[in-house]
Amino acid sequence: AAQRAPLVLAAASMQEALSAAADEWAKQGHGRPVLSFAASSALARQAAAGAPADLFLSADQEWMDDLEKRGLLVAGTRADLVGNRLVVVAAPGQQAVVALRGKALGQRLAKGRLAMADPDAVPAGRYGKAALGRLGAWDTVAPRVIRAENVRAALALVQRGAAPYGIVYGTDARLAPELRVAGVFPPKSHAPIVYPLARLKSGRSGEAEQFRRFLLSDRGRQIMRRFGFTNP
Amino acid sequence: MSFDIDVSHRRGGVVVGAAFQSGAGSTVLFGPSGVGKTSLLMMIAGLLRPDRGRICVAGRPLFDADRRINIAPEHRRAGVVFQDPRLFPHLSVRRNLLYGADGPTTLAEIATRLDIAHLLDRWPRTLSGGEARRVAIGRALLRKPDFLLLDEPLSSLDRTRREEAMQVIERVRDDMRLPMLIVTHDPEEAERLGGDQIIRL
Amino acid sequence: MSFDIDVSHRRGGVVVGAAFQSGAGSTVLFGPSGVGKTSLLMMIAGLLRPDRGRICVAGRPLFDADRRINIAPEHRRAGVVFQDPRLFPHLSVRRNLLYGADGPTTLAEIATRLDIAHLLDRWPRTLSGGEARRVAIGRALLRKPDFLLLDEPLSSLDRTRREEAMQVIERVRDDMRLPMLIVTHDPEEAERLGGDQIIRL
Amino acid sequence: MTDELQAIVRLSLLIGGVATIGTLPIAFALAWLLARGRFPGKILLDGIVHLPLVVPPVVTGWLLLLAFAPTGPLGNLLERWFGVSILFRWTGAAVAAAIMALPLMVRAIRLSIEGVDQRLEQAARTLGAGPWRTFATITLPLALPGILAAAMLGFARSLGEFGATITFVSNVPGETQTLPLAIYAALQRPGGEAMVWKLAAISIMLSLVALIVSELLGRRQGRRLHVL
Amino acid sequence: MTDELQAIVRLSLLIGGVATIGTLPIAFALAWLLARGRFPGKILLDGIVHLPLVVPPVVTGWLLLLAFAPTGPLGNLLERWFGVSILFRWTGAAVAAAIMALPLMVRAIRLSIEGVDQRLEQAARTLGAGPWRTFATITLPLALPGILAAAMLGFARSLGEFGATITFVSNVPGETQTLPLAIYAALQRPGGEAMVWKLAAISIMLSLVALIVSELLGRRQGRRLHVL
Ligand SMILES: Nc1ncnc2c1ncn2[C@@H]1O[C@H](COP(=O)(O)OP(=O)(O)OP(=O)(O)O)[C@@H](O)[C@H]1O
Ligand SMILES: Nc1ncnc2c1ncn2[C@@H]1O[C@H](COP(=O)(O)OP(=O)(O)OP(=O)(O)O)[C@@H](O)[C@H]1O
Ligand code: MOO
Ligand SMILES: [Mg+2]
Ligand SMILES: [Mg+2]
Repeated sequence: AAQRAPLVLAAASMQEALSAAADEWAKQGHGRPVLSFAASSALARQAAAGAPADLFLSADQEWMDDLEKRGLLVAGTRADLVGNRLVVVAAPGQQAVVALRGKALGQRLAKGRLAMADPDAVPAGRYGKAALGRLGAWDTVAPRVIRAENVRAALALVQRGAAPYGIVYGTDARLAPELRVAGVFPPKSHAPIVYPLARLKSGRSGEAEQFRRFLLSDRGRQIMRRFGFTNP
Repeated sequence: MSFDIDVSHRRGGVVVGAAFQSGAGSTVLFGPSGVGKTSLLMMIAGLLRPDRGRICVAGRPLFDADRRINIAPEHRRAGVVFQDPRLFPHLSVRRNLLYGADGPTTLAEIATRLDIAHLLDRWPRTLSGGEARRVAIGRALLRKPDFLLLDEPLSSLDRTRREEAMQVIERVRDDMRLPMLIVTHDPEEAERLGGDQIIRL
Repeated sequence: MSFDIDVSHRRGGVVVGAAFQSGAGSTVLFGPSGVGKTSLLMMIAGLLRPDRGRICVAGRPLFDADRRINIAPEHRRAGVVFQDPRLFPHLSVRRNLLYGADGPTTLAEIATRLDIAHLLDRWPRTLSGGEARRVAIGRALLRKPDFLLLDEPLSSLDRTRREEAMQVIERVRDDMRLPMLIVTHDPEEAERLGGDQIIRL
Repeated sequence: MTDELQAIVRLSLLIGGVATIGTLPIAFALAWLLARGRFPGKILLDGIVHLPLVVPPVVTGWLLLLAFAPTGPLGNLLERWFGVSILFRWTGAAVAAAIMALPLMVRAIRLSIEGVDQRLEQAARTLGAGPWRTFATITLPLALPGILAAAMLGFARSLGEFGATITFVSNVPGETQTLPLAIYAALQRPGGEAMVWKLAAISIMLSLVALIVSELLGRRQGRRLHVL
Repeated sequence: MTDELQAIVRLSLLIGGVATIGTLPIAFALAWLLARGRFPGKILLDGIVHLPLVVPPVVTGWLLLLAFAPTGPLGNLLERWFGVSILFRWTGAAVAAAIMALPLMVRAIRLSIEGVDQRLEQAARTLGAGPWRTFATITLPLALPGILAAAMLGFARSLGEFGATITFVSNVPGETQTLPLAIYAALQRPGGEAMVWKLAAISIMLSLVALIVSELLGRRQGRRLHVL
C-alpha cells in the first residue's frame, strides 16, 4: 500500500529550501511530502489545536518550546535543523557598508527608515532588536523602525525603495541580488538563530520519521546550505 | 345574511369602523373620503386586525375578538380589488390573473369580458391605469372567492369598459349569488350594484 | 391658443399620440382606457419624449422635433396631477405641498379648500386614497404653474370633496386664466370643466 | 496554464462555490429575521452577524481553530458524530470563507427584503396564498436582485479570503491552498512577482466572470421590476 | 484602559472614520454611475470597483506599495507636487482601509439607488426641481437607509482591515498600528492570548456601537418610507 505522505508545517522563510529537499526526497522514490508554509506562530497554534500534521519546522525556539510544554512533540525527535545569519541590506544607491555598532546606523538613516520584522513579535525582528541593543544602536534606531509583518515583507520594503535599509536573514538577502549586504550582525550579538524541527504526536504518516531523518542527514543539510542556511 | 359586521380600529387619532348587517346580494359602502371605507374592507379581508368586535360573512365567522377567532387572510376566501391595483410586477398579466385561480378554466372568458385578452403577455408596468384596474378585477374574480370586496373598482374606467366590468360583476353576483361589498362614490353605480342596500359611513 | 399639439410616440406595439389645437381655458381629453391619454400628458409635461411632432402651450414652444427644441420638465412650468398620487413618502404632507411652491403664501387657503388642512403634519403612507389625491392636486396648484395637466384628478373623491376640488380648479382656471388639459371619464365633469372643448382620442 | 495552477483554480472555485451556496440559505434566514422580525436582542444578532467583518481575519481564523480543534466544542461534536475533522481540509477552508462572506451577504439580502412592498404580499394572501407560498412566489422573486448581488459578493469575498483561511486550515497545497494563499506564498519569494501577477490575473478574471454573470441575471430580473 | 491601548483605539477610529467619510462620496458617485448610467464599459467599471474584494488584501497592499513608493507613479507625484509621502503614515493606512471598503459601500448604495422609484423623481421635475435639486431632495433621502448601511459596512470593514494595511504601511505604533495590527502582533507571541482577547473585545464593542447607531438612524428613516 502506498505510504501516506507526511504533512510538514514550516516557517515561511524555509519555502525554497524545504521545497528543494522535498523534491529530492520524492526523487528517491517516496511520496512527496505536503508542505504548508505560513508564519511560525500560525502553524504552532494549528499544531497546538491538535491538527493532524507530522512535522513542525519553526523559525524560532519559543514556539517549539510552547509545543513541547504542551506535550505535543514525539519525545526525542526535536533537533535543530539549520541556522541563519542576520544582516542589514541596503537599497541600491545607498552606501554599501555601514557600521552596526553605536550611533552609526541611526545617523546614516537620518530621515529614512529601517525595515524589519516586528521587533516585539516576529522572530527575525526580535533577533534584530536584541542585536542592535547589544551593539548600543537600538536607542537611536528605534524611532526609525518600520515593523513589517514578517522578514520577507521587510525585504520587499527595501526592494521597493520604501526604506533604505532593512534587517533580514542572510538567506533572504541572497534571494534579492539587487540589494547589497551592508553589514552582518556578529553571531554573539543575538541568541543563536536556529530552526528546530520535531515530529508531532498528531501525525498519521508512516514516513514522517524517515523524512525527518532525511532532512537532518548530510544530504539534507547540504540542500539547506545551498540556500544560504548555516549549520546550527 | 351576507355581512354581519361590528368592528372598530384606532388609526392614528381617529377610530374607524362600522356596525351593520346586510342581506343577500351586494351592499354598497358610501361615505366621504377618509371615513374608513378602505380600513373596513381591510379588516374584513383579514389584513387589518380590528381592536374589537366581530366579522361574519355568509354565516361564517371570520373574526371574533371575544371568541378569539381570527381566520388567516388566505383562508377567508375573499376576492379583493384594492384601491390601487397592486399587480405583481414580476409576473406577466396572465400569471397575475391566474395567481389565485385553481386552473385556467375561465381565464379566456373573463379576459374577453374585461377587454384585457390582448394584454395577457404584457408586464404590469406597461399597462395604462384603466388596464391595470381591469386586470386587478379579473384576478380577484378568477380566485373563485366566496365573497367580494371591491374598493372603487370602476374608477379610472371609461364608459364602455365600466359598463363591461359592471356586467361581469353583476353576473358573478347573480349567477353565483356571491355576497359583495362595494365602495363607490358614483350614485349611479351604487344604485345599480347595491340596489337598496347602501351603508353610509 | 392654449394647446397646439401634434405628436406621436411608439409604445410597445401601438403608436399613441394626438394632433389638436384648443382655445383659452380648459380642454377635456376623453377616450377609452389605453388609448394614450396619460402618454400624451407625459409628453406635454416633458417626461416622455415624442418620436416626432411639436408641443406648444400658450404660445410657448415646449417641444419641436424639427427645430430641436426640448425644454426640460422643470422649466415647462406645468402643474401635473398624475393618475397615481406620487407623493414623496419621506416628506410630510406639508412639505409635499410646498415642494414646488415659492413660499407658503397660499398653503392655508388651498389646504382648507381641499379639506386637507388637518392632514398637514401626517406622512403620506397614512393617507386614505382620496386624501392622497387631494394632496396631489394641492401640490400641483401650489407650484403656481403656467398650465395644468390633470389625469383623472377627481376619481376616488366623494361628492362633497369632488365638488370642492372642482371649485378650486375652476377658480384657478377662471381667475388666473390658466390653460388646462383634463383627462376624465365622467361626462358631467367633462361638461363642467371643459365646456365645449372636448378632444376625443 | 500548468497542471498545478489548474488545480489551484479548481480548488478555489470549489471552496468559493461551496461556501457561497452553503451560506446563501443561512444568510437569507438571518436577513429575513433582521428585516422583518421583531424580537428582543435583534440588534445583538445583527452585531454578531457583522463580527467577521470587524474582527481581523487572523483572529477569526484563530477562533475557528479553537472551535474546531479535536478538543474544541464543534470539532469534538464533528469527530464523535461523523468521525470527521475539517482541520487542514478544504471543507475547513470553505467554512472560513463562508463565515467571512456571511455579513456581506446578509446585508445585501436584507436591504432587498426591506425593499419589497408588503402590500403586494397582502394581495397574495387575499388570493389564497399562505405565508409560505407568498414568500416563495412574491417576496423571494422580488428580492432576487439583492440575493444575486449577495451571492456574487459572497463568492468574490470567498475567492479573496486569506487571513482566516491560513490561520485556520494552514496552507496545504491541493487541499487548502487557494489562489490568495498561493499568491501569498509567491509574494514571500523575492522574485516571485511574475507568479503573483499571473495568479492575481487569474483571480481577477474569475471574479469578473462571476460579476458579469450576476450582472446579466440581475438585469434580466431588474427589467421586469423597474419602470424604464 | 492603558494609555497605549487608548492611543491604539483613537488611531483606529481616526483611520476608520477618515476612510469611511472620505470614501462615501466616491462610493456614491460610482454607485450612481453603475445604477443609472448607460455607457460602454459599465461592467468593466463594476469589475474594477470589486477588485479589492477578490484580490487578497496582501496583494492589494503590495500594489499600493508599488504605486505609492517613492519610485512608484503616485508616490512620485505626491512627493513632487506636495512634498508628502503617505508611506508608513496614518494617511496611508486610511487609503488602504478606504480601498478595501469601497466595493462594499458601492454595492450597498447601488442597491438602494436602484430601489428609488423613478416616478417620484419625475414628479419632482414637474414641480420645478432640476436634476440636482431632485437628486438632493428626493433620490438622496430615499436612498439614505442604503447609504447609512454602506457607511456602517465601510466603517466596520475599515476597523477590521489588516492585510493591506500591514503590507502597505507596516506596523508603526502610534502611526499605523490599528487594532487589528496590534492583535496580530499579540497573536505572534506565545502566551499573547490575553492581550488578543482584550483588543478583540474592544474592536467588537466599537463596531457594535457603530452598528447600533446606524441601525437606529436607519430605523428612523425606514419608518417613514415603509407601510407598517
Ligand atoms: N412599455 C410599454 N410597452 C407596451 N405598451 C405600452 C407600454 N407603455 C404603455 N403602453 C401602452 O400604451 C397605451 C397607452 O397608455 P396610456 O397610459 O397613455 O393610456 P391611457 O389613455 O392613459 O389609459 P387609461 O385611461 O387606462 O389610464 C396602452 O395601451 C398601454 O398598454
Ligand atoms: N397610520 C395612520 N395614522 C393615522 N391615520 C391613519 C393611518 N392610516 C389611516 N389613517 C386614517 O384613517 C382614516 C381612514 O382611512 P381609509 O383609507 O379607510 O379611508 P377611506 O374611507 O377608504 O377614504 P377614501 O375614500 O379617501 O379612500 C383616514 O382618515 C386616514 O387618514
Ligand atoms: O515565521 Mo517567519 O519565517 O520568521 O516570518
Ligand atoms: Mg379608500
Ligand atoms: Mg391613463
